[in-house]
Amino acid sequence: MIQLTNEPIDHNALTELVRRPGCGAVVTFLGTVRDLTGDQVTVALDYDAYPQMAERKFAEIEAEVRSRWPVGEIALVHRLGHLDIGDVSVAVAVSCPHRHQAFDACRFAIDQIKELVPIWKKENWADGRTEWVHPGAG
Amino acid sequence: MIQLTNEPIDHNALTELVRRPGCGAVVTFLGTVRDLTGDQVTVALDYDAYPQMAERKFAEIEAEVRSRWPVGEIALVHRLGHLDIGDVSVAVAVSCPHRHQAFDACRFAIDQIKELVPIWKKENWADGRTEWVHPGAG
Amino acid sequence: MMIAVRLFARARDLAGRDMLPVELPAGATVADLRQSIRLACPALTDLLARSRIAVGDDFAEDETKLTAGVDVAIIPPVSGG
Amino acid sequence: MMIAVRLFARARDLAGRDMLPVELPAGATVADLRQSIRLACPALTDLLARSRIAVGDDFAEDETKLTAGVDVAIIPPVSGG
Repeated sequence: MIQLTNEPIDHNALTELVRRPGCGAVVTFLGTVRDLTGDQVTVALDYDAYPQMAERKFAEIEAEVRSRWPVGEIALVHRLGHLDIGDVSVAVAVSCPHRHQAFDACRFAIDQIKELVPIWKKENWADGRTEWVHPGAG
Repeated sequence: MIQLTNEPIDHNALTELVRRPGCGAVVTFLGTVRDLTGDQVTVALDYDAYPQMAERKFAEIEAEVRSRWPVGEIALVHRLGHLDIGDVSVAVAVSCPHRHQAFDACRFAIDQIKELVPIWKKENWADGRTEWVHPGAG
Repeated sequence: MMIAVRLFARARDLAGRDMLPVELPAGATVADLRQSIRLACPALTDLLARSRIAVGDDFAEDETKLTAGVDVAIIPPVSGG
Repeated sequence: MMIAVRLFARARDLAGRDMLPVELPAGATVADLRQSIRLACPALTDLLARSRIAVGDDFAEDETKLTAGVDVAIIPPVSGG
């Protein structure tokens, strides 16, 4: 299950969605908006995406996770738009028969999301400046 | 936060409990009752514990996790008594500033729980037999 | 001194009770306790050999000395989670 | 052929628009597109150098050939999650 949404992420629904009688382990990851980045104070984030490509990349990541681990169900959801401190920006929930599979699968999925999916965040600093985050250089 | 309970585990409440503005990552693990163990069909589990020692071991695990990772909050809950297929037997929720910390901390905590805490499960097999599970030999 | 050994899971089923009273001399160790448990309840012998003993709600070694009134339990291999 | 290059995040801010039209000869590659983008909008030069180009909603190589009507976008280093 893959979704880009402008609404708050109902992470509990995602966790419930992936539970399966044949899967003894569920791992749910939530990325939330942090108030500090290094020593800079963030007051909010704005997320932008290239939607159809982002959905394609999500689908590729889901397929790759399913090819590597015996996944019962997996949910990948990213929120877009304006987020306040503490809001959930991304959620990944995975069920597998055994716990180490579920941990590895969930971690791989979020690592891949952060590497491959065309989504960008704009920091809204406490001093009023804003800055798109493009890792790797200034 | 540590709890042994005979009631269903409200895992959503635990995930919410550990969220912190300074922590950009929350990882929640749920152990659920699987319908198959190898090729044997389970219909239910009963969990027994040595309560005061289990709580002591939970507290030691929490302290160890906090000493190794920058934990915002951590919740360790194990259910006891009679559980049906799909029920949540154990939940671990952890928040940390960064995601790899939260994954490592959550995984370490559940690994330690399964190694050190005096809790035992009894399989209720489909043919009516029951069997206490004591890993390591018949 | 009288030590009341708490029994859980299969140990409780094998002994048919949740507490096994064992009489030990002052200064007895966990190793002495193991021997007395085997004598008091031979059905526990095999499981006991692969169980740990808890004294005062923590895992103890065979050299650990017992004192009157302390909590003692047989901890068969655990299977929580 | 006319290629409409989609711009996101800082690329959109630098160009002051969300779509940059670029005229290219038939058979042009992504490498040709990069050169044309720099000429059409020099402000994008630095960010473009560390961005990937998407063609048909997937990452493309410099050798990838462009065709009329295909979706093309500049993908600056991503920061989702």
